[in-house]
Amino acid sequence: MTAMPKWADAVLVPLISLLIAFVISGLVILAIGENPMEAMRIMVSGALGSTYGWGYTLYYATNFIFTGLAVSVAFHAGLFNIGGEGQAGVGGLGVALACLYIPWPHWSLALAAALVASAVFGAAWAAIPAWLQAKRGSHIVITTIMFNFIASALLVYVLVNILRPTGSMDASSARFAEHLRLPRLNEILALVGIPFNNRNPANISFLLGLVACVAVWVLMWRTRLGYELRAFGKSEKAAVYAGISPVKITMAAMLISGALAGMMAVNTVMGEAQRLILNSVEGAGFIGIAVALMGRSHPFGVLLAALLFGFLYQGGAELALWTKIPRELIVVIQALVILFTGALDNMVRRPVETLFLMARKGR
Amino acid sequence: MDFATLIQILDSTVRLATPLLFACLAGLFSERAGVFDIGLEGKMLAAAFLSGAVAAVTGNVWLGMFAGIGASLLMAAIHGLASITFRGNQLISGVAINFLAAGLTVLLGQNWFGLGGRTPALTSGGRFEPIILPFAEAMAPVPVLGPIYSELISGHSFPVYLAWAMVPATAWLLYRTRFGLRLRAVGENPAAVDTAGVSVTAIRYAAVAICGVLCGLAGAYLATGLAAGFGKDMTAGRGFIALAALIFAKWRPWYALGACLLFGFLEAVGNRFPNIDLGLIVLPAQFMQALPYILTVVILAGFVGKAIPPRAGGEPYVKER
Amino acid sequence: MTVQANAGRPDSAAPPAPPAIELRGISKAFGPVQANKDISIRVARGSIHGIIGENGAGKSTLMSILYGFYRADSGEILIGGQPTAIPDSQAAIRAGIGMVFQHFKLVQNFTVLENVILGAEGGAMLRGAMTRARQSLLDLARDYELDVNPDAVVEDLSVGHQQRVEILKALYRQADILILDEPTGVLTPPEADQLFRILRGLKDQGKTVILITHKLREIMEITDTVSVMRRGEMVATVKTAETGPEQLAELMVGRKVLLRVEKRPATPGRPVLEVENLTLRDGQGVERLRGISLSIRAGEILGIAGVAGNGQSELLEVLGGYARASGSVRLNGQPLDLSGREDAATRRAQGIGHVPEDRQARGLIMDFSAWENAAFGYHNAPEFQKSNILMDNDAIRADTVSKMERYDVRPPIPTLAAKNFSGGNQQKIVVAREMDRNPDLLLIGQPTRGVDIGAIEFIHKQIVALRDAGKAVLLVSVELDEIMSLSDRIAVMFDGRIMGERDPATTDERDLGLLMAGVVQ
Amino acid sequence: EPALIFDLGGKFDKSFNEAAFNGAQRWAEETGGSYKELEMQSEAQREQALRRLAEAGANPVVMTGFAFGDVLGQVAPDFPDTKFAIIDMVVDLPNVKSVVFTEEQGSYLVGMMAAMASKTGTVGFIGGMDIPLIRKFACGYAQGVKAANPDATIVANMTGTTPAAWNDPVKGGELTRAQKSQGADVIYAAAGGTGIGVLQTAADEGILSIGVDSNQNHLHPGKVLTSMLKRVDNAVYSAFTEGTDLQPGINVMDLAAGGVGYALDDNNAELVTEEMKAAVDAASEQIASGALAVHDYMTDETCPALTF
Ligand SMILES: Nc1ncnc2c1ncn2[C@@H]1O[C@H](COP(=O)(O)OP(=O)(O)OP(=O)(O)O)[C@@H](O)[C@H]1O
Ligand SMILES: Nc1ncnc2c1ncn2[C@@H]1O[C@H](COP(=O)(O)OP(=O)(O)OP(=O)(O)O)[C@@H](O)[C@H]1O
Ligand SMILES: [Mg+2]
Ligand SMILES: [Mg+2]
Repeated sequence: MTAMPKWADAVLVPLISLLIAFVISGLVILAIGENPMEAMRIMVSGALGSTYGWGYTLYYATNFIFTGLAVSVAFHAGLFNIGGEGQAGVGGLGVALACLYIPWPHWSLALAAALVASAVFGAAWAAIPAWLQAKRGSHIVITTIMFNFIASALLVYVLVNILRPTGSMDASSARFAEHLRLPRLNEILALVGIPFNNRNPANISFLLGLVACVAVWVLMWRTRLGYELRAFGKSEKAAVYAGISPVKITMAAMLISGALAGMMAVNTVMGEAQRLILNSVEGAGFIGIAVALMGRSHPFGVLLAALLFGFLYQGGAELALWTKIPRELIVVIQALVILFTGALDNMVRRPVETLFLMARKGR
Repeated sequence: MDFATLIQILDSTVRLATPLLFACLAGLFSERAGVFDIGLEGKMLAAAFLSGAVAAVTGNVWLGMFAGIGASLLMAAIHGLASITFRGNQLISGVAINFLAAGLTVLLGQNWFGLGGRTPALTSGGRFEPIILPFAEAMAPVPVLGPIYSELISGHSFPVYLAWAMVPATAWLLYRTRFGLRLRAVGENPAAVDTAGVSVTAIRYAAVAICGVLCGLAGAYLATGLAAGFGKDMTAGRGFIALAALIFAKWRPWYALGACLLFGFLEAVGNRFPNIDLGLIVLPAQFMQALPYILTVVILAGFVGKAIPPRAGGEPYVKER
Repeated sequence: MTVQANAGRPDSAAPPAPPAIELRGISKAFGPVQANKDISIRVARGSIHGIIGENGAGKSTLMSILYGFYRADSGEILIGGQPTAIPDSQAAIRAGIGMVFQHFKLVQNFTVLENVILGAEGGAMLRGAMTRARQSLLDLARDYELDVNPDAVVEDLSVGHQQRVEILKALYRQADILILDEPTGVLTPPEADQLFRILRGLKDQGKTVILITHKLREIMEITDTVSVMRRGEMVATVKTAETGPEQLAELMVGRKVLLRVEKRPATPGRPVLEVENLTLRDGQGVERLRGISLSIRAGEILGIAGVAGNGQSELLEVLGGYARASGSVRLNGQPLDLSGREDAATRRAQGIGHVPEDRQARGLIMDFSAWENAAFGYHNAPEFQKSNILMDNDAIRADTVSKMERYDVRPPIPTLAAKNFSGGNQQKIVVAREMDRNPDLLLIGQPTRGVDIGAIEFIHKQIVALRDAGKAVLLVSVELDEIMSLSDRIAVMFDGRIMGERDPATTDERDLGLLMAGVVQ
Repeated sequence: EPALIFDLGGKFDKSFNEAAFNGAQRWAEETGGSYKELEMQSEAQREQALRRLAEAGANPVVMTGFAFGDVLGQVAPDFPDTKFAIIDMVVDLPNVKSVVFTEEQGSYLVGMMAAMASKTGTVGFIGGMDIPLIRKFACGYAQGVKAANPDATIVANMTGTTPAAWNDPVKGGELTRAQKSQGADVIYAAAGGTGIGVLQTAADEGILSIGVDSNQNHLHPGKVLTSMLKRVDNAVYSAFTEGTDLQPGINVMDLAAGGVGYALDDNNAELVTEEMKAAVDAASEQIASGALAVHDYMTDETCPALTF
């Protein structure tokens, strides 16, 4: 018998951990001489107080949904993919190539092509570390870190020497054709009569992110591949006994993971910037780790965690805008959230467990 | 490549390898005791910041160094708490520490100095000065040996010599002392140590603390030896390279020296030859800059033999479920 | 069974000294599991005291408390009449207690010497300790017939030798009281005899020995007193001379137990499995199987006897489809590909069912629910698919409910995680899964390891029923009793070879024991 | 109320953004006025920042860095009544003032000085990332070097490929040593925070360095040969001063307009010889008058004096 009901483990413990992280963040704000309550107010109103704020929150959340799902899928297979950053970067290259070199008549076709291209590029970037892990036992944590560095070298080279329009100062590709602009969230919501601010980058990719959540859920819990992936992640020995090939699963998990990370680029490259810029991923690959951890690697949890981090990002931006608090405060809050919900969760779980045990005995 | 160039590249190698070596040995202690640590980067960064800050304020590099070690120890304590006491996921804890250091250093730095996270530039007393070994001047004209002694061996700052000394010291501690025996045992089979009447927790904390001290030295050397002050994100991924070196070194001290020197050497060569003209094609600078990472992958691909991590590594020691 | 005449001196002459150990009211809970309940026991100085009980009865827990590995929730420990606090193993060692655990606590890549001195280095430097330890190992070896090479690396030693290292560790720490937790499970009968000689020698030197075992024969052979545990409680302590195996078995289980399997004589048909010259090298290039040849016919159980680690596991792995080997294997006359191209899934499709030796590490995913486990390995089966992509979870659940009923899995809740079932019921889930598909050949390793008597009876009946349905069964077990009572033919493995085949009707444990030790007659 | 948006490097980068900040500060001190300022957290915020400031009524909105160009092109038409000024980029819109600097000219001057100050005949250049802007600096510098000493050798390095390349003083120092070992005794750094390490190490190693954007001579008095001044501070100052009357169009801040130049102050007075000063001032006049054309890398993406 487990000591604690499932809901307590899935909801109560993360919530308490989150609370602790926020309280400590508050202390940090206090320590640098600012007012935590005021800071919180600015963050909440800036990120959630208007459809404009929501737009940005959802835009960032979209990135984190994809990278969070990417990390989750690999996690389920027992693999720690730290390479989301590089995979998303290379995925962006895929988007740019798909949008720049083929004269699509309509954005929907371009979107389909960009999705495929970003997924393929992202997966390809994950493929080598995956293969090395599967075949040569090279530690995937290290190889994916290395591939992040290699990806950024590749991107600088490609952007500066190949994609950059001649005469342009900016190390970025040309702008995509105007008719390839993805529909913004406000345009979509207008179809169903919901007014939404039109000056934010939230776009159709957010809906794709939701679709990706459902797709990953189906994959993990309704398909054979997902079943094998989870079994492999829980016990490699048992998986082999059951006829599940470690090489196949490692490759499949990492390719899916890389593809998901790559697809993040559709949001940033096609949805927002409409061109490929240097460093378009901006750490979202790493945030994906935190998102996956907080979301307990479940797509629904990932969605919630991505929204939380989207809120942190947008709220933090507003904070930097209206106060003297540097933007790095957000990094600190992220760190604390990861620490308390991910690494120190037993610190909360144990007392909660004891409480439940006592309650049960008391009955 | 002429001899003088070689000496200069090697000289640069030694400097670039030093922070890696500290961090790599730090990781060695921690991981040999069964606590994986991808937070080397964060600990170094925290140490670099506080050592830079304290050295700037006091003008005393030693105070700076100790402050740096203190900062790194604090991060190590968090890692220990998470991965030893609360049996959390060691990788996650490491990730958190990296973020925490990246954020806190700038936040506090901006709060204290208002220079956007940078600490004020250090003046002479706040920095480690080169140490000229005896007879370095006199030896210089001697062919071959002269430059090797006077340029390559002499003229580094204190932490460099300390780092080199740490290698035999680590090997000695690990293989010749009671503590080392217990530490290695704890990373292989903590239950064996426990049933032998030795506290697994104490040994692991000790290892994590040593890791903290060494990362502290790595960071302090960056900010007060190689550079003259702390700059935002100045570790620039060196903690991860040290981790790769550790795996490459198969968790052994002398190999660690070799691995760190190799990485230092690759970087030094990349600095010296920003792009290499192969006649037909010119390898672009970006390729040369990515070369250390590419080589790491190649090395990890197992062309130098498979690295077997300490058997109990990454797993919290759980007696009672 | 042989009792060497008067190897142990009778204690009757001993004066009424305080007992070496006395435990009073020890209780211990692991979360919701009450492993020990208010246990009291006295162990006389200079005696060999046996402890028996079913799996999970709490034997190891009790001894681990005595050794300071766990802390009791309540209760008192007296050593030599003195109340003694044992908060950790260091305290136990100081009190003169040594323990050889069921699962050895050795550092595999350390040398024997390093393992022996670990925790008892006697100084900050190793050099001096090494020299001293080397000398005292020599002395101990002489005194107790405990030979091992001090410089050998532990992972290269046989299990028997590893056990000696464990005993040496305790003796090096000058233990007066030695606890051995199921020491003979991994030994050949000759090795076990050797161990018993060592134990008697220790007793002669005035040391106290506590011996945990499942084997009633050993209790009768060597102990002076025996305590019986059941479900965390101490149910009886009796003088060995005043009891017998039947009474002990009844005390252990709480009812009368039939220690034999009922079965009709076999009627073997066509050959189902034909193995010729099977050879396997492991990662280090060591030959684990050295030219195995055997065959099994339909309606026949072939038992493989042998001490663990002599190639039985590898044999099962090759036949189960997850280890490569060379040689030839034919199933129903069709050759199998052993090159690694065919995997465990292929084998299942070919009609081989496989109950693995280690159900927790291989046979089940402990975090998966029972229904997910009930399809494990057969998750590709057409009846479990809704479409090309989607699995039919409802169908699997329905199938699981039916299996749980037929195989008496308790509790019959398909959504319960495997880890929340007791060991016996976990095994039933695996057995149900593998047998329910009516495989032509069933590979079954250690079918009743860690399983309570009731479940043992049930599983044995199922195996015999499968045989009677005309299927071939390859049974691997380290329990000779099980091999003897189930098999129609017995093959003995030693060091990767088949040492010989025997007819259970005409062989005995001594004969098999010699083969298991590699002695060819 | 005017507003200033800094590029991702942050306002305390000791060079480009800090120069902008200084300009704004000077305006604030002189006029007693106040202004809004903003540091960005992410790429997506560029547009957000612009819109927020425009919506909040800031006018003019000044931004530093070419990376704003694309976004400004999108945002400016939405706020026809707000004036924008962008530095380092041309955005051709009726309410936008584009301020561009002829970095190649300033770099040319310091290149000449480098060549003249060099005893070894080898000078160095250290850039942050290999992006076009940095090549523009390097190319102008190389031309100046060759003009003063046709036989001079130029050693050029880029720091890295990740954003860390702008913040790696350790690597900057190591590159400096590597260049010194190749004979360079004057090194020009155009690498943001990495440049701090270049200047520091050059001072430690007893060679000369050249600062960039702001006047960095004071960082190591007597050891920084000069600084290539890019008067971003002036651009910001004048934009703020013009206020809502900001004149749209392209404003080329070239040598003639005092937009670029080299720094001469007490800190480096002893390093700059009369002869050097004379030569550089002469070149300066020629450039200003158009008699001497310094090739701009961006016009055809080639450089007559240096290959990348
Ligand atoms: N750097 C060293 N300094 C001193 N002795 C060493 C060193 N490296 C190895 N040795 C010696 O060689 C022996 C084997 O060392 P090795 O490094 O191969 O150990 P290992 O494979 O890491 O295993 P373990 O974990 O048991 O140390 C050690 O017991 C030690 O005596
Ligand atoms: N470390 C632990 N954490 C949680 N529960 C445990 C632990 N060790 C044992 N238990 C539980 O305590 C009970 C008693 O276990 P114990 O190992 O003492 O049994 P045993 O009599 O030694 O059995 P066996 O014959 O299988 O060795 C079992 O239910 C077991 O699952
Ligand atoms: Mg030197
Ligand atoms: Mg036991």
